[in-house]
Amino acid sequence: MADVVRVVAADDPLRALFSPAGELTAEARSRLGLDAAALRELYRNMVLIRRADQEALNLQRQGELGLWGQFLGQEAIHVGAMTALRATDWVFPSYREFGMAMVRGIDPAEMLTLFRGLSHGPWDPRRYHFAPLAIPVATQVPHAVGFAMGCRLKHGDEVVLSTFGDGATSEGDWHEAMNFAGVFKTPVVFLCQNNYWAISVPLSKQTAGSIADRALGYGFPGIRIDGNDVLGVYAAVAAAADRARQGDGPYLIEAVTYRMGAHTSSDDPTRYRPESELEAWNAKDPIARYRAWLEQQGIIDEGTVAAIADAAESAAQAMRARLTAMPTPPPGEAIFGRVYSNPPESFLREREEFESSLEGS
Amino acid sequence: MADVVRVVAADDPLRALFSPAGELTAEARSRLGLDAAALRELYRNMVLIRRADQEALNLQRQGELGLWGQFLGQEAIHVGAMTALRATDWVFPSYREFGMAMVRGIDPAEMLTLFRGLSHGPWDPRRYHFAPLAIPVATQVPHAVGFAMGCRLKHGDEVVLSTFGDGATSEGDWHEAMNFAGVFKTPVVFLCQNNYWAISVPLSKQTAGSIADRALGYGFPGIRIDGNDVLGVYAAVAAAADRARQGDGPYLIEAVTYRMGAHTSSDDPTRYRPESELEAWNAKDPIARYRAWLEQQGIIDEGTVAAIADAAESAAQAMRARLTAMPTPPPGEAIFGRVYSNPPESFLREREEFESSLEGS
Amino acid sequence: MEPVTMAKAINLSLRDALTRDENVLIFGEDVGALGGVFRITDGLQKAFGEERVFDTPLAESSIVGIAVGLALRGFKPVPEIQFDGFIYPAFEQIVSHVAKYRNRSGVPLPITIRVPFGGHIGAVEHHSESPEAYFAHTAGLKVVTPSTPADAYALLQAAIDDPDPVIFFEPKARYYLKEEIDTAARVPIGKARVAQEGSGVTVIAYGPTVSIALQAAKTAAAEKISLEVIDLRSLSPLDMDTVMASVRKTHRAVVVHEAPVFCGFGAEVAARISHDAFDLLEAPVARLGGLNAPYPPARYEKLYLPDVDRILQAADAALAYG
Amino acid sequence: MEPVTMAKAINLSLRDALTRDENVLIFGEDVGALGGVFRITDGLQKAFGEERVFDTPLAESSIVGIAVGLALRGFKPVPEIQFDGFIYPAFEQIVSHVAKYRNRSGVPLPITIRVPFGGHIGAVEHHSESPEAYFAHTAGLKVVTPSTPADAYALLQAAIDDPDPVIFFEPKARYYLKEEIDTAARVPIGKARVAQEGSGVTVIAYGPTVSIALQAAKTAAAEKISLEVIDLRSLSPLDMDTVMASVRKTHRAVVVHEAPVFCGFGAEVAARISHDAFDLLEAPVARLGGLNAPYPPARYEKLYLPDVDRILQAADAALAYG
Ligand SMILES: Cc1ncc(C[n+]2csc(CCOP(=O)(O)OP(=O)(O)O)c2C)c(N)n1
Ligand SMILES: Cc1ncc(C[n+]2csc(CCOP(=O)(O)OP(=O)(O)O)c2C)c(N)n1
Ligand SMILES: [Mg+2]
Ligand SMILES: [Mg+2]
Repeated sequence: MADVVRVVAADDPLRALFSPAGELTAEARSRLGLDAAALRELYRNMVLIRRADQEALNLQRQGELGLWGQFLGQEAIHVGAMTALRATDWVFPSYREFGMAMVRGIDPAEMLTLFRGLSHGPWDPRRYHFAPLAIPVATQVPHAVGFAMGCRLKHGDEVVLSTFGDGATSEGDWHEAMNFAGVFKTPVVFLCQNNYWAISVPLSKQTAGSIADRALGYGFPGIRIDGNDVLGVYAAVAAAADRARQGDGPYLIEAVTYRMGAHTSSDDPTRYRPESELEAWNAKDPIARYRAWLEQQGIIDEGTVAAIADAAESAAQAMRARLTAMPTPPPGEAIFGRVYSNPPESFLREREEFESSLEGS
Repeated sequence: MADVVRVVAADDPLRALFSPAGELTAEARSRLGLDAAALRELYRNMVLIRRADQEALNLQRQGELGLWGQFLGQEAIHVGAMTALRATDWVFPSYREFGMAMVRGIDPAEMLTLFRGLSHGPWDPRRYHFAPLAIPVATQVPHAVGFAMGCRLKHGDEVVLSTFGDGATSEGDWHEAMNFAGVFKTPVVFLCQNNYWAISVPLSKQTAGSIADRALGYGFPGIRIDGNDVLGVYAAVAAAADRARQGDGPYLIEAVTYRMGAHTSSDDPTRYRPESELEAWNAKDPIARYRAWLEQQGIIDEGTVAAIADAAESAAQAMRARLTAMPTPPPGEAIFGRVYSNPPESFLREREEFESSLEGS
Repeated sequence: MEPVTMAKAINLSLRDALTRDENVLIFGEDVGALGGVFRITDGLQKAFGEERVFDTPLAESSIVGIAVGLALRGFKPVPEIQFDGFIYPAFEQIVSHVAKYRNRSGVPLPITIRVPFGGHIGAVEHHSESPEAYFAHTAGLKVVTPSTPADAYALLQAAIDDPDPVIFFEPKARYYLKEEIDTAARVPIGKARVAQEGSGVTVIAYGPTVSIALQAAKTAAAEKISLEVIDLRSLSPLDMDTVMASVRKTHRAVVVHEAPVFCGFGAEVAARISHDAFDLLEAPVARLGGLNAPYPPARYEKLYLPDVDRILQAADAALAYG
Repeated sequence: MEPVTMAKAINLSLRDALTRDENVLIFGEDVGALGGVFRITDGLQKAFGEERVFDTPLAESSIVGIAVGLALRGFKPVPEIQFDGFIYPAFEQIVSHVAKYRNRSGVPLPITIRVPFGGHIGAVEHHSESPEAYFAHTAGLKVVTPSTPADAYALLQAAIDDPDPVIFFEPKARYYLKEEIDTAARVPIGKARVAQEGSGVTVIAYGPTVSIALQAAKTAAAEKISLEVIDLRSLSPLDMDTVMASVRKTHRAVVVHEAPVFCGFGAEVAARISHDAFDLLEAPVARLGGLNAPYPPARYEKLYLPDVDRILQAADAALAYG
């Protein structure tokens, strides 16, 4: 629609790192400040989370999980973004950020208990600085902004990462939160994982506009980048987080990627998605691409690649073993245990009655 | 924040009419296609609605109305926009669009029954193509978009005008509706009456970004114009409506003006607003400015001005007289009469009981 | 006709509505090419085109909001909300506009909002809610829910034909119940149904709990206890005539739904029976429902929700009372 | 202490909370320089600065949404929703997050959402709603409402101190009731109050209807009819002990609120009394409330809402029953 759109912001440290097409420039790539070990770690993490993702799908197919939502194809975003943050920075995910949580150190087996129907939120967000998964689309974005407002009020130096999908940008909550972030100049990095689909709805039916360009309307910069380049994502999130940490406020990163799997294990994408799209995106696979680059740079060799694959395999098997061995928490605790900090008497009475009815049966 | 922002859209017929500062160019002004009578009519309508607004405030102070929300200072938007539309075009107002409704021909006395506590919606929207006032901020914007979608589906040639305040742009509904409008390319003109205040909250605390520029993120153009120039508003709405009628989709016009009165009669702006702002804006009064221009063009003389003032005075008196003479509708009808088209039996029973309890007392 | 599932019956009902009235429009998230996450709208876009059956952006408030605008323009919108737990973003539009727009404008609002609801599907959080009481408490709305394929077909026809807004709750755990349906049969809004005649205790259910009430009746019958099962079908308006006719026979009542008991729809039913049948009741009206806690993880839903045993216990208690 | 209005008592309570705990934050639309449209937050921004008391953009969903984030960061947010009728855009955040966040995370959520509610203020549409039943039906929330300045002060202290989320409904038509208050007195959440002792009929009220119930008691007394008035104060949890103690004395109950009767909070109260006091009741529990129609234009609100006469009639009917 718009013939020419140019947004240039003086306090925008990201713009210079990327070509207009959203590719990390060679120059920026050479100044990332990551040593060989760190570069290998990015690769390792991508391989680990992809293997775990695959194992979760297997578990779902075998009836061990009720549901699984693959993030296949989005590993560069998960790993690049998380690596760019400090451990004290908070993450407010939606529901597809399993890989991010793994990189943060949350036990994937524990996480899977959510999809096994055992828990609505298996980890303590305060321990990992990682909020619970948010299933109602976009509703977590105001939480991220509120948290970031709090960081500013406490004069902390944490930064908040708020992630969401392309579909999420259509929700009212998304807009309100973006606007709050601008008004209160909160230290938050908004990261849209634009994987082109919201279940069966393609981006072209989700919006006629541009997601990245919306930032302008809220008073902060936005950029659209290649989400299948782990170094590009790393560079963008690191720069945006730095900027936020320095008090320069929010930044919106639209990382363009593709949902290679189904929406979830309940979905059948053949009903709405042309196979040809998958082929095109397969060629841009974030792991293969990065491995080729690492090899070309002499940072990784076949032996390391194989060792990492083995490690991923055993980690996946260990995850499976831990998951299937996990005990089922007692019903009274699972249903009533975490509702209130200060439970009303009538609530405690109901719990007691419930528990004694179980003993009876 | 952003140093340079340029948005140029090829299918944007408004951009050429206005200076970058949002002023209607002299050239565009000379090609409006309005004859002297039409130009005088714009003036007349502004005077009429201002006088009615003042009379409504008087009525409120005298206890005849429960509440009044002046639109003083916003007359150019009310009259300019309505004059640019066809009578078959629909308007979806918020709550301050009394002047617009008057221009559309709705009896102001009837309208005031709303503020007299007699009705939630005194006119038939289908007769005037003017939706009921919407009090919950921004909630009417999706209605406007849905209606416009319907116009497209019916291959009608109506255009929809959706008006709202600056504060409304912060609500989720506003965003969702803008995005729907872009996706479905609906024939809707969005008109923001940016009067700098949302009750006590100034624009600078409402958003850190630009309202007009947000349109881009939804895939259609936006422009910021002088909202105190009736001809500029006319030109902008006419061009945007034309464009929408031709199937080119939505347009967002941010008309910059100022709320010269209190938010409503319940408000006390001295608690939050510097007097100095009023002085500055007084100098830009839309009626005085336009009158000066008309005089300069030789289109209006003192006699006409006086005659119009007289007409406004008698119209206001007539409005008052009609309002205060209006009967109070019977309670059963007022409370139950319009809830359902197909009222459930239990509902009819409750109404009957209610009505007979009144007879009893 | 072949027996059809409730899912298919709803699909047929939508299809027939689309055929009968060109002003009927179906829209929502994923209702087009995908045919909805439950395939309720399967094939409809193909048959009726993208103008009549269309996907929207992911925004529930506007899905309902545009329905208001479309209704004003003369359409009969039938928006879908994908899951019970995602209707809340649309609450404002439903409560402040859908329910009240006619009251302030005189313009009829023939909108039918379809919402799969309830639990027992082993889902993750927010996919098993029973929010019906919120809407039943909102004056200006009609709220209905079928429990069988035949009623689903007919009640949806009635909802779409109704000139007033209707919230149409679909018991998603019952989508695969199968029976023959008669597409000519009518089920008016506001009429409950005696799903099972009996004489000992009246069990009042709706939507997903009707089948467990019927199961309870069957089990009870084996022990010579006779339960009469009422399927409310319409929550607002509520058919107290049918309820009272039953209570006049049984003098005992149990009401059962999936939503938490506290302030749930059962409170209205129980309060009404306790009031209207004050001199008839031989036992307090029992309310069964979800526990008064948020819907639990799937592994615990069976324990959280009312079941056949709890109905039988309540019926026994009612019979033993006094 | 001088007698103060309820508005002032709430202002003092907020002031004391801000003083006592630096994690208390107050925010919402117009709460800063203006001091709120009802002046409840008058002077607080001046006294505590723009970081602790601040205006937000006009967006209720995010006003509540940021409260969740702030609570996770260790604050005690006390957001204001400007009017009852504008809480609906925040419904999703309240129901799906405020009520359930602890349940999925283990993190306490000490949020107090203040909401002026109810009618009798001669306002335009959407300014006189009584949405308490929606929240009372939502597991995970606590819902309270004071009816006097003293209770308003103390109950708000309790709400802010509570580690769980509380919806604090302020009966706006009673903002100008005046009485002396004791800032050291405590009112725990979950405890009702006998507002007027009596023996003939129990009248259960809360928030704005307590004063009309007391007026009814006064009028009745003149006719030698003794009403006991219970002010619930806390709707969820509901103090059935206090209610039952009264009904054990009177054997008759009337519950009265402003919201429409159908599926209103009175349904829960009536269902509970009818159940728990089945053998004690000498008359059916009566429910009084708003008519089952949207809140009417101001001129009609007196007719729409329950009043002293309707309470007296219901009490008379209860006494004459049987
Ligand atoms: C409020 C809400 N509405 C609907 C849904 C159902 N739903 C789950 S995921 C999804 C699509 C989300 O798409 P996107 O934001 O692009 O994220 P992605 O799944 O592609 O990662 C929908 C519609 C939901 N979870 N929440
Ligand atoms: C959803 C909602 N929240 C709050 C209010 C209370 N309120 C009424 S008008 C208003 C300010 C609106 O400002 P703006 O949109 O700029 O319009 P203006 O009043 O300046 O014309 C507020 C907060 C409301 N009516 N609706
Ligand atoms: Mg997506
Ligand atoms: Mg304004």
